[in-house]
Parts: sequence; structure tokens; C-alpha cells
Amino acid sequence: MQLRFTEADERFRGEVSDWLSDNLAGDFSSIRHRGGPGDEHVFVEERKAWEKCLAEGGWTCIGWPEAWGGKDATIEQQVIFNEEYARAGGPGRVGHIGETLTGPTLLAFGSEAQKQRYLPGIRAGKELWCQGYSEPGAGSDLSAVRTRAILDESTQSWRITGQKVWTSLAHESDFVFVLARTDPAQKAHKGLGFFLVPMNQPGVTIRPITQLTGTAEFNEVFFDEAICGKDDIVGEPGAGWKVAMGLLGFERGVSTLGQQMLFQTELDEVIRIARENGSSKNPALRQRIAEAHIGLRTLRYNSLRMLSGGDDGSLSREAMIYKLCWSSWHRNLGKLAMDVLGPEAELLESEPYNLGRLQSLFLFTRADTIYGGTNQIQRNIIAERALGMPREPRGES
Amino acid sequence: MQLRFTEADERFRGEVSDWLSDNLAGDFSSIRHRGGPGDEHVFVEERKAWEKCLAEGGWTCIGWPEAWGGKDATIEQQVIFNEEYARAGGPGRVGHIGETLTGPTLLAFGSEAQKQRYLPGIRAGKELWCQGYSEPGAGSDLSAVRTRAILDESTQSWRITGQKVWTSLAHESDFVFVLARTDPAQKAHKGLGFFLVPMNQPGVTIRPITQLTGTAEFNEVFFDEAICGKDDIVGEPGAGWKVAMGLLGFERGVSTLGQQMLFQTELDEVIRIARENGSSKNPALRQRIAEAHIGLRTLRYNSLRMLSGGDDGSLSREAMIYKLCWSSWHRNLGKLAMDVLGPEAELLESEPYNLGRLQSLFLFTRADTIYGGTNQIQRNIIAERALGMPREPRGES
Amino acid sequence: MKFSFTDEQLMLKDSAEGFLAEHAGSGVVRHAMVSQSGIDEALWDKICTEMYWQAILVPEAWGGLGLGLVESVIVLEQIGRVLAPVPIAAGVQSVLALRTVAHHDLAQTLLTELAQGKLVALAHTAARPHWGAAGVEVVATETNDGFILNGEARFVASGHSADALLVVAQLDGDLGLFQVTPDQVGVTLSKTPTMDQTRPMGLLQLSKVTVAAAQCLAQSWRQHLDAVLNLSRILIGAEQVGCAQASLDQSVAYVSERVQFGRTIASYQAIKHKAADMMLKVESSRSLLYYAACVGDEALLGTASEEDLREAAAMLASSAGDAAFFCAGTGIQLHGGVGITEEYDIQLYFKRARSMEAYLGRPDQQREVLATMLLDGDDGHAA
Amino acid sequence: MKFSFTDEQLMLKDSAEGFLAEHAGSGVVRHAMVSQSGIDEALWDKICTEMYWQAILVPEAWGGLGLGLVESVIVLEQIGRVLAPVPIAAGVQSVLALRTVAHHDLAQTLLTELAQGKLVALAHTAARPHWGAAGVEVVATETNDGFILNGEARFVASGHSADALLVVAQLDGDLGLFQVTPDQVGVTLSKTPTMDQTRPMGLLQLSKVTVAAAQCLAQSWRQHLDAVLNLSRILIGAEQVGCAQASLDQSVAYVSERVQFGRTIASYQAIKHKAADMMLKVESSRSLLYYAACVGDEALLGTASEEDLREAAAMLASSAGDAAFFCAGTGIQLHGGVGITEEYDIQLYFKRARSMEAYLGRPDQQREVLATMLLDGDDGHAA
Repeated sequence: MQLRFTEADERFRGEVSDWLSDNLAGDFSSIRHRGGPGDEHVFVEERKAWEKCLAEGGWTCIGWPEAWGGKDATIEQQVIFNEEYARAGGPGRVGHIGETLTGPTLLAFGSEAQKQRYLPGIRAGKELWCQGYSEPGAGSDLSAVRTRAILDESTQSWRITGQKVWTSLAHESDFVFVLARTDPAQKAHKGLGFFLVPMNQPGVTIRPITQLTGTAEFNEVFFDEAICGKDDIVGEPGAGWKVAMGLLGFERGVSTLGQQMLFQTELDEVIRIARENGSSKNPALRQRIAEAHIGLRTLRYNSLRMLSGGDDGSLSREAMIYKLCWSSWHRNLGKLAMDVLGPEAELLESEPYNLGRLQSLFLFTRADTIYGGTNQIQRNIIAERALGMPREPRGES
Repeated sequence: MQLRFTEADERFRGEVSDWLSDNLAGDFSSIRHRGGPGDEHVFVEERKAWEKCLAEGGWTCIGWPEAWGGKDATIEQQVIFNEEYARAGGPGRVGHIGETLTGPTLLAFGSEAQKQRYLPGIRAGKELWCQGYSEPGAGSDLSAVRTRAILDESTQSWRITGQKVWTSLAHESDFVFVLARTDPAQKAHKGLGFFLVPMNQPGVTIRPITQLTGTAEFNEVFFDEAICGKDDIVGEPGAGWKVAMGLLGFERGVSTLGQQMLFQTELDEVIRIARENGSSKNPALRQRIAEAHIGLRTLRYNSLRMLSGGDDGSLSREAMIYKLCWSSWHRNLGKLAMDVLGPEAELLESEPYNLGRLQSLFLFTRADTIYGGTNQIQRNIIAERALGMPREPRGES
Repeated sequence: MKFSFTDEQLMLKDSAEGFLAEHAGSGVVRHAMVSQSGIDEALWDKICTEMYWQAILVPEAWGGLGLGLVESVIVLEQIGRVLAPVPIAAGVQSVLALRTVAHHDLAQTLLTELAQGKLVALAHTAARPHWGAAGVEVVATETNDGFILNGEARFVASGHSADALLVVAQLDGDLGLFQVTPDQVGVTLSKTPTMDQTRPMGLLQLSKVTVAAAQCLAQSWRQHLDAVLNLSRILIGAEQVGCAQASLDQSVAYVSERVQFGRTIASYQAIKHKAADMMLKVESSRSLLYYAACVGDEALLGTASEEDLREAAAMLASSAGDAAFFCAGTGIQLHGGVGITEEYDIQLYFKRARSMEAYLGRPDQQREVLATMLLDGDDGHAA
Repeated sequence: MKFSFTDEQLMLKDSAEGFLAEHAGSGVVRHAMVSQSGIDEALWDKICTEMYWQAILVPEAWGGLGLGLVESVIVLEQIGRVLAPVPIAAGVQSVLALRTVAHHDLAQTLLTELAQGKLVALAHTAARPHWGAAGVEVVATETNDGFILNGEARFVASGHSADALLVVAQLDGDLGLFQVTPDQVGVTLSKTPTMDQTRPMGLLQLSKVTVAAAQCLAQSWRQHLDAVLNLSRILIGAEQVGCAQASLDQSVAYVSERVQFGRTIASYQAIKHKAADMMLKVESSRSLLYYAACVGDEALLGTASEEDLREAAAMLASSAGDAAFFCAGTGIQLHGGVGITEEYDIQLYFKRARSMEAYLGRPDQQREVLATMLLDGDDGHAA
């Protein structure tokens, strides 16, 4: 058990940090610290340019195999990259769905042709991806997807019809991966397919969802006979569930350390305000600030255990608690920020409804405990998979 | 909506308080403040004598009809009696099961002969009762009782066999009411009977259950062909569930105000210690003491709303939350008491395991959220009955 | 002792519930909250002319209904339940302030006008961060024939739309209470854009504002400010209970419709137990609300002490503040994804709950008030 | 950076788990806890001769294993998991104290004896209520050829059974560290009856006890006391994590057996979610435990600062203290009626959790330590 990084790792850290301070400058200065969760709708053009700059520097997809343009970076190096990226104020990555979800999925389940078609565009920061999983009737229960995919042998293409929801950056993306039912006779996990679908086509319509913040990070995406090639299915028709579940597994990982650096910035801001406005003298707030500090450090060491392979070589326990931990922590930080601000918390920056950064944090963190599996679903997962307790019975639908 | 008692009520309060200060004196001084929950095993002989003294003064069963020796006391008078009784340090009532459970049950469901046989003994403080509801396999799920009652026509008596548990004061009681299955072919709520059974007979064996406090308030009671008369069944064979549920309804009520006076004494003691040992300067403890104060006052006004018939004339909502409220409050008080005591909390009064009053409180209040319906069961009840949400499905047993 | 509503009170509750269900739906709220005033004028007129709630606490002598705090919280609970965009809480607060100086001619005039539906707002603090006397930033200077007022008051409930303002100002080591109108020279009145759009607040800036001696309602008003704020906490408590109840109701309705894994999500114990916890908090706060309202009525009659009122208000503010925030926050969680969309109302309750929780002091600050009463005095009372 | 066990550490964990499963069952605990010493001597002998855990932190130069804090917490986590009635935590604490004065001949002798299984206990506070320097009530007075000690130390971990004691005493405005043996004139050593019977504590009373100059291990030991207590908090944290884990394991096992309403109660979501919350707390505390142990090892090597150690210890004590109490308390709830009977073990963990949570400062007090570091200094560090 070793807390410190090796000297070689620290040299790598220096490289990352040097490159970032050289490049995240000039025109890119304006996007530092922007575009994170709750802020994904801002500076999109600039962030697209930044994604390409990052790619040219060799800093996209560093965990991928060298054969596909990656650096085969170790877990430690990926941790370091994410930490330094966050520390430098690196903006929210428009390419992150492609890099962390599509890419690993294709590497694990894709055909050679699919890899050759799609991986380079992601690696180059030129082709952006979004996800098409949830549907209005299939939120926590992903297996209830009703979007249909029908193979049209005459045109050698799949025709996809249905509705997806909670898709971020849909209108900026070139492709979407879609979980759709290939066999309408089958239910639940069976008869699904995993499709790679171009966004820029007449069959795809996007409608932004306005949130309680007044902004719209998420979208509904409507598919009306949208088309993708016969070969643009990952795995066999009917095997979509396996691919989709594999993809969800990739969501956990080294990016958590970068996320925590953002959290630290937010907590630092709360502490700064508390010291400045005298909230730091309030005993109840002192306890909560200390708790927030402990909670964030806990996230860090939970992650490091997870990334180090766990006590027994498995990712399982630490990984299963991670979502529940961070989302609850972040939500509590949002409320703490308001209480530290005191009466000022209520004042907007300007009309009509321009929220300050911490107000945005407060409101948007209510989503954290919901998307990507609600806290209730997370507790089910922990109880059933980590503790071996009985599964919730399905109703008869 | 009127907070204050009428002048007539206040005169009644004076009567009660005068009688108590005259009578809860001399030899009875030693049992003041004793024999409450967690302390029920002490001074039993003295408390039996006190019960008779109370009866002679006309202060048992005051809510009963005058025809059965009661005073037909109004809710307000019963509240006042319970408050003054607690304020005077009146000891835990050995007769309370008879007065508050058996009596009302017989008044509602009993035959004239049963009333004549049993009510006077309860009213006189001479015949004590205990309850036989829960079984090792039927705790939260009372309908799972397996104790059997068979009618022996030859002797005109019921023969009862089975095991009950969590029976307090079993070895001091003259009678027990027993929920038992009269028809073994029936399951769950059906085929049950409600029996009045003498304790002093060879078929009844009592085994105390030692608790985490080292003391034994509760008992297991074993019935091995225990006998009661053919007429000692309340209601028809098979109608036991209705009687039993009616009885549970009587548990809520005016005694809650007396219970709260005991709670107030405990909270006052915690506050006294906090002021004395400097814990009152600890900000986290200050918040919790204030919360405890709010919580206790909340119990009071919840009860008053409940006893006043609720906003819409029904007992329902306030009554349904009451158990969950008080048990959680009391459990939290136990922990608060330990934290206020600080390091001293760990020290016993003496060996081998003689707990101080607040230590007892701390340990015994862990039972409060379990017996009489766990907090989980209470939440089910609230969700299903007050909010109309779907019932938990039964398993297939 | 009868801790339940009288028949008249039940009728008042039912009529308020019915009226608001008919006239103050979600559309009305959403329309008003993006308007300049934040008020639905038509609804307010209808209330003032048909329901007369603005006059509930105004003594009959000045054209009011002469009812009490209990009746006020009955109405405000229903107002909070639908987030009705009307300035009733602000008006009632001003009535409470004016009742402390009811011997004064101007106060009687204002009470009469309030009963007729004119909006008078109380401007008492800059809240940086104190809500009480320590937060008063308007300063009054006595002149030969009156006073000059300078300074700023913030968070003035419905203040930007007020016809007249009651301004609390530092005066000779105590506090004075003055009447000011928006059209006076040196008075700037504006709307403060806030995160919660359903409870608009105004900013009052005073620059060398001359007020006549007759506009001074009191010169030693400090002792009254505490009482008025504690009574105001009871009014807010009523809205909080209503907000908590609505959050519970809407959440139970939603989870009863929503199906996942082939079951309505209302059938999951995790959901049911959250709803049970919400109800527990709603009912507990409601009990404290009715208690506090009774104490408030006694305080108005002079039969309850300052300490009794302070204690009742602090208990309620702590409990109802937590309840509203818990219920609205949990409500969002029970709504799942749609809970964070603009489309559903639960987010409006969430923002409102936060705004009300902070107004006049957070729950933890109220608990500290109680701790002081319980722990710091020589005899268990405040030092 | 490798935040997981080495192969050697994994072996140590597995061997500790296996050994204790075989030799430290519930019967052993229950037998010891009503005995005079509170210790199972046979088990302790077996550990000292076969497992050598008492020597884990003793440097190799004095016959120890020369291992670190990480290895210590690995063993203590397993000890806490079964409530093993052996004085290992007390011994390790004394080793930590002695390592601060390792240049001293007597310290070397004591370390050697500790490695051989002698029990040396640290008597440092009367805890009325301070656990640190402010709580030291033994006073040392210098004489011509030594010192006189007077006063009392309470809550001495396993102190009543100790072969020797390290006594912290007020000395000339600083603290001295002395060795005292129970047979010295003026020394009274007794067992303190405590609510938690699984972690016995001693009372040391000193009345004009003469100690030779050679028995004085240090005269300016105040700075070291803080460090030793922070390292002790890490040891306790390990036992707390073990206690929390055992509470979870036993509760899941029980609810999986118990049937109500025709289902194992493990199938109810209310039960499952409580168990999930328990696991979340166990794993979170465990992460902080391993972090704190790493910092502790760095502190022993001089590569971590006092502040780093204080912070790590405070975070762990807050988190693990809460986790153990929450898990044991929730464990009782999940056991239902039998949870409060003497028969089941969960109540032993509950009492143990409470005792450990209070020892060396409650979680809220630890959070206040952190708040001071975060909020009160000029630069974010402690003033």
C-alpha cells in the first residue's frame, strides 16, 4: 500500500501540466473551468476547437492502445492526466462520450471495420458522440426500451423509430449510439441491438429539455425511420443488452479523479466565502464544512482503492458505492453553498434568470442523485450484487 | 382551536395533584419515578400495593363508564390525570395492561359475563394482566401466530398450546390474553380466537429474556395444554383477529401525554447535566438539545391534535405517525444523553453490570423502535393507510 | 383545551382550499412569476373583494375581519400549497407591525387601507446577514419638523409593488418606524431578481428622504420588531407547511402513475418509506404551526410572554423550514428525471422552500435561539 | 501509487482472519468479558507466541517485526471484527509512545519486553473531559534523585492488567513521561466497570509515588502526546471499521434467515437499503483508514507533517466512529426483537461502537478539529 506516485509518474505529471499551461492559454483562456456538468451548453464551438487541439497534442484517448492512437497509459498516468486537466481548469470535454464510452465499447465488442471507421474520428477530436439509452418509459428500467430497429434488406440499412431522452449535447454530436429492439416479439433484455447512428439526417429530431436552472443541457431525440448501415450494429442483433451493460461498466473509472478536482474547486470556493462573510464562525456550518471535506477525501480514497484493483483484486465493492457516494456528497455541497452564502444566496446575477455559479450548483446537483441510476437504484445494486440480498421482484407488465 | 384548559379542568387538575401529593408519600416515596419502561422489573410488590391504593382513591380506570367503576372522564381529564401522575413521579403502573387494553377490549367486544368477571378486578387493582400476542415467528407479522386452541367439550374448556414472547410482567400477572388459532386449517387472519387465560396453572411456564441491559423486563411464555373456560373467548372462534386489531387501536391514546411527562423528566436531566459539565457549550450538542426540545413539544401537539379528534374529525393521520415519532425521538435522546455525559457515560454505577439511569435509557431505547411495530412497519402503515400507496406483497409461505 | 379547528375555522379552510383550487392553478403561478410584479393582479383583486383575506388580521374598528393568527395561518397554509402569486403574507406582516402602534392616526389610516386591499410592505433589514435589529441599515436623523432617512433595505417581501412602505430605521440608539411612499423624492424601489421566482422581493434605497413628523409611527420600536418578526415566522411557517404538503401530494400522485420494472414505483418500499417520512414531517410541523398560532394569538392579546412567542416561533421555523426543504427535495428525487425539468411543478416548491427556509433565519439558527433559552440562562431562560 | 495491499499484507490479513475465526468466537468474548481481567489469557498467549502481533510495530532492533501502521490496522480491523478479548491495541499504543523516546535505555528494554508479550499500558488522561494534554491530572514533582507522582489517570486501555505503565504527568509547564509498575508503593490499579464490557479500562491512582530519575523517559513530551493520540485514533479507527463490518455481516445473515409475511426480510427494500447504507459507510471508512495508516507510516518516518497526521486522524475518527455506531445501531434494528436480547452478539458491537466513538474525542469534536484547520488560520491552516 503506497500513497505516493513514483518519480516516473511525477515526471509524467510535469509533462501534462506543462503542455496544458502552454496550450490552455490565449484564446482558450476563456473556456477554463467551463462546460462541466450543469454548464455543458456553453462555449461549445470553442470547446470543439479545444478538443482538436488536445488531440493534436496527443492528449485524447491516452488509455487506448497505441495501435489506435492512444498511449496505453497506466491507470496511474490516467489518474494524473485527469487530475492535472482539472487542476488546470480544463473545460468540459465535448469528446468525452466518444472517448470513454463509444471507444471502449468498440474496442471490446466492435468489428475491425467499425474500429477503423469510428476510432480515428474520436481520437482526432473530430467526430463527437452522444448517447441514446433512456426513454421516457425506460429510465431506471433500461430493459423497457421500446425504440424499434428494422432491417431493410433492400437498402442494406436499419430503420430506427422511437424516442430517447436525457441526451446531452445531442445537437452538437455527429453520432449517437442507440439501444433499440430488433425483435419486437421479445421482452426485457432480449431482442435488443446496439446501433451506431449518424445524427445529421432527416429521421432525427432534437428537442431541448429546459431544466429547473432555466438552461437546457439535456435533449429529447426523436427517431422517425432514422437510418444507419446494416453493419452499424455492434454485436449481433439480439445481443444489445450485453454490449450496453459492458458500456455502463466503462463509465466508472479514472475520470472520477478529475471530477473530484472540480469538486475541490467548488468546495474551496465555499470555504473562501465562509471565511470572507463570517459563516465560518457558525458552528453548524463548521460541522458541515468539515463533513464536506471528509466526504471529498473519502471519494478520493474510494477511487484510489477502486483503481488500484480493490483489496481482493476486484473492482466490485468500491465501484458499486461510488455513484451513491459522490452524488449525495455533491448534492449536499450544493445546499451547503447556499447556507454559507446566507441571504445573498437568493439573489440572481441578473434577470431574467441568470444563476450564479453556486446557485447553478445547488439546483443542478439535484439531478446528480437521479441520472445514471437514482440513489434508490444504486442501493438496490449494492444490496443485491455486493451483499447478495434478494432481487426486487418485477411486476407483471 | 384553544390551547388552554378550562377552569373546570384546572380544578380537576388540582384534585388529582392534591390526592397524589397526599398519597404518593410515606412508604410509597421510594417508588416515585420508578418502574417505567426499561425499569419495569423493580419494586413490583410495592407497585402492586400502590395500584390498590390508587384504586381505593378512585384513580384507576377513570376513562371507563361509571357503571363499571370509572369516572366517564373526558379526554381532557384523562390527559390531565396522566400529566399530573407523571409530574408527581407516579411509578410505572402494574395494572396498565388491564386498564388500557383488557378493559377497553372487554367493554367493546366482551360478553356481559366476561365484563362482570374481569372488569372489577382490574378496576380494584387486584388482578393484573399481561399480553400474549407476539410469537418467535410472528413479530411484525402477527397473523402468523401458531399457538393452537382446541375446545375440549368434555371439560368445557379450551386447551392452549404454543409459545408467546415479549410478554412483560408475566410472572406478576394473574391473567394473560392470548391470540391463538382455533382452526388449524385456516391461515393468516382467519381462524383465530382471543382468549382470557389464568397464568397460575401448570400448563403455563415463564422464562425471562435477558436484554442488553442485563435485566429482564420481557418473558417468553410457554403454553402446554394450558386451560381456560369455554366462555373465556372474546367474540366467536375465528373472530380473534378483529378483537386483536381493536385492542391495538386502544394502545394509542391519553397515556401518551403521561409518557411525554416522563420524557420531559429525562430531557430535563440531560439539560441539567449539560449545564453542569460544560457540554452546554458544545455547538453540536446545543443543536441536538434544541432538536430534542422541539421534538418533545412536537409529540405533545401531535398528541393534542390526535386527542382533539384531528382536523377532520378522524384520528388517522396524527395517530399513525405517533409511534414512529416518539420511538425515534426517544432513541435519539438516549444517544444524546451519552454524548452529553461525555467520557463519564462509559462508567457503570457498580459491578457486575449496574447501569445508571441514562445508560439504561440509552440501551433500552433501542427497543423502542422495534416493539409494538418496528419503524419499518410503521412506515408501511403510514404509506399504505394514510397515503394510499400499494401494500407490500406477501411471500408465498 | 381543544386543539382542533372550530366549525368556522374549518369553513375558512375549506373555502380557501376551494377558491385557490379554482383560481390559482400552476398556469397562474407560472404566468405571474415571469411578470414584472410577480403578482397576479386579477387573483389579488378577487381575493380582496370576495375573500377578504387581506383584512383577516385587521381589527374590525378599521374595517377588518378582526380574526386572529390561527385564521391567518389557515389561509396562508393554503396559499403556500398552491404558491398563489399574491402579496398576502407581506400585507399581514404589515398589519402586525401597525397593530403595535394602533393608537397612531396614520396607523389607523394604513390599517383601513390595508383592509381595502392597498399593499403596504415592511422594510426592516439589509440582511447582511442579520434579519433583526442588527440588520437595520436605514438611518433616521431628526430635523426640526421631521426626519431624514438614508440607507437601504433589502428582501422587502413584495416590496417593489407596494403602495406604501413601513421603514424601520436606526434612530437615537433605538429603532424608529416610518411610513414612506414610493413616489417621495429620494426613494428608489426596485424588484430584486431572485432564485425563487414565486415570492418576489423588493429593494428599497433611500437617499436623503424627508419624512414629516406625522409619518413617524414610533420612535422606540426595537422591542416590537422582535415580536413582529416572530409573528412573521409563524406566517412563513404556515406557507412552509403548505409547501411541504403539496410536495408530498404531488410526489405521491406522480409515483402512483409512473411504472418501472412493470410496477408503479409507488409500490417500492424505498419510495413508500420516503413518502412516510415526508408525511411525518408535514404533520409534525403542522402541529407546531397550530401551537405557534395559538401562542401568537395570546401574544397579540398580551397573555403570552415574549419568551413564549420566541420559543414557539423558533420551534416552528426550525421544524417547518426543514420539513418544506426535505419534502420538496425528496419530492424531486421521487419524480426522478422529470423532477429537474421546468415542466413539472415540484421544482417550484423546491426553490420556494429554500427561499422561505433562509428568510428570517435558517433552522439551525432558530435552534441556537432555543439552545440559548434552554442552556445559557441562570434559570433556563435567556440571559 | 498503489492503494491496495501488497501480497505480504494480504497474507497478513488472511492469516489474522483465519486465526481469529478459529480461536476468537463469540463464546471466548463472552467468557472474557465477565472475567476479572477482561482478557482471554490463552488466546493472548497464543497470539504472542504464534502470531506475534504484539510485536508488529516494535522495531527489529528490539526483537519486533519492524512493520508499520498499515500492518497494524490490518490486524486491528480483524480484532475489532470479532471483539477479540486481548490487549493488543493497548500494547501497540505503548509501542508508539516508546518509539518517540527510542534512544532511551528504558524505552528499549520496554520495547523488547512488549515484543515478548509483556503488557505495558499508557496512562495519559483523566478525561474530564479532555483526552489530550489538558486532561492530564497526574503531577510530577522533581526531587534530588528523581520524581514524586501524584494524581489519577482514568480510561487506561487494558490498564488494570498491565505489567507496567507509561504515565504522562504535568511537569514544569510541559509533560513528562514516566514508567511506573503496579507494585510500587503508592500505586493503586483497578478495573473500571464500564458499559462496554469488551474493551476493559483501568483506573490508575498515584499517591506520592517515588520514581527514580531513570524511570523518566522524557521531560518535554507534550509535542509527542498529540502525535501518539493521533496515531492511536488510527488504531481505534481500524477496530471501528472491523466492528462496522461485523455488524453489517451479522445483520445481513440474520435478515436472510428471518421470515415475516412469507418472505425473508432480506427481500424488503427497506431492509436492503439500510444494508446498502451500512456498506457505504463501512467501505468509506475503510478507505480513510488505509489512507490514515499510510500517513501514519509517513509520520513515523518523518515524511508527513503533524498537520497531515492530525487531519488524517480526525477524518478517520469522524468517519469510522459514525460508521461503527450507525452500523451497530442499524444492526440492532434489522435484528428486530432479538437484537436487544443478550443472546445475540449485535448488542456487543453496539456497546463497543459507543465506547470507541467516545474514546479520544467524539466525531463532532474531530470535525471541529478539521474546521479549525480549514476555516480559522490565515492560510487555511490551524492558528
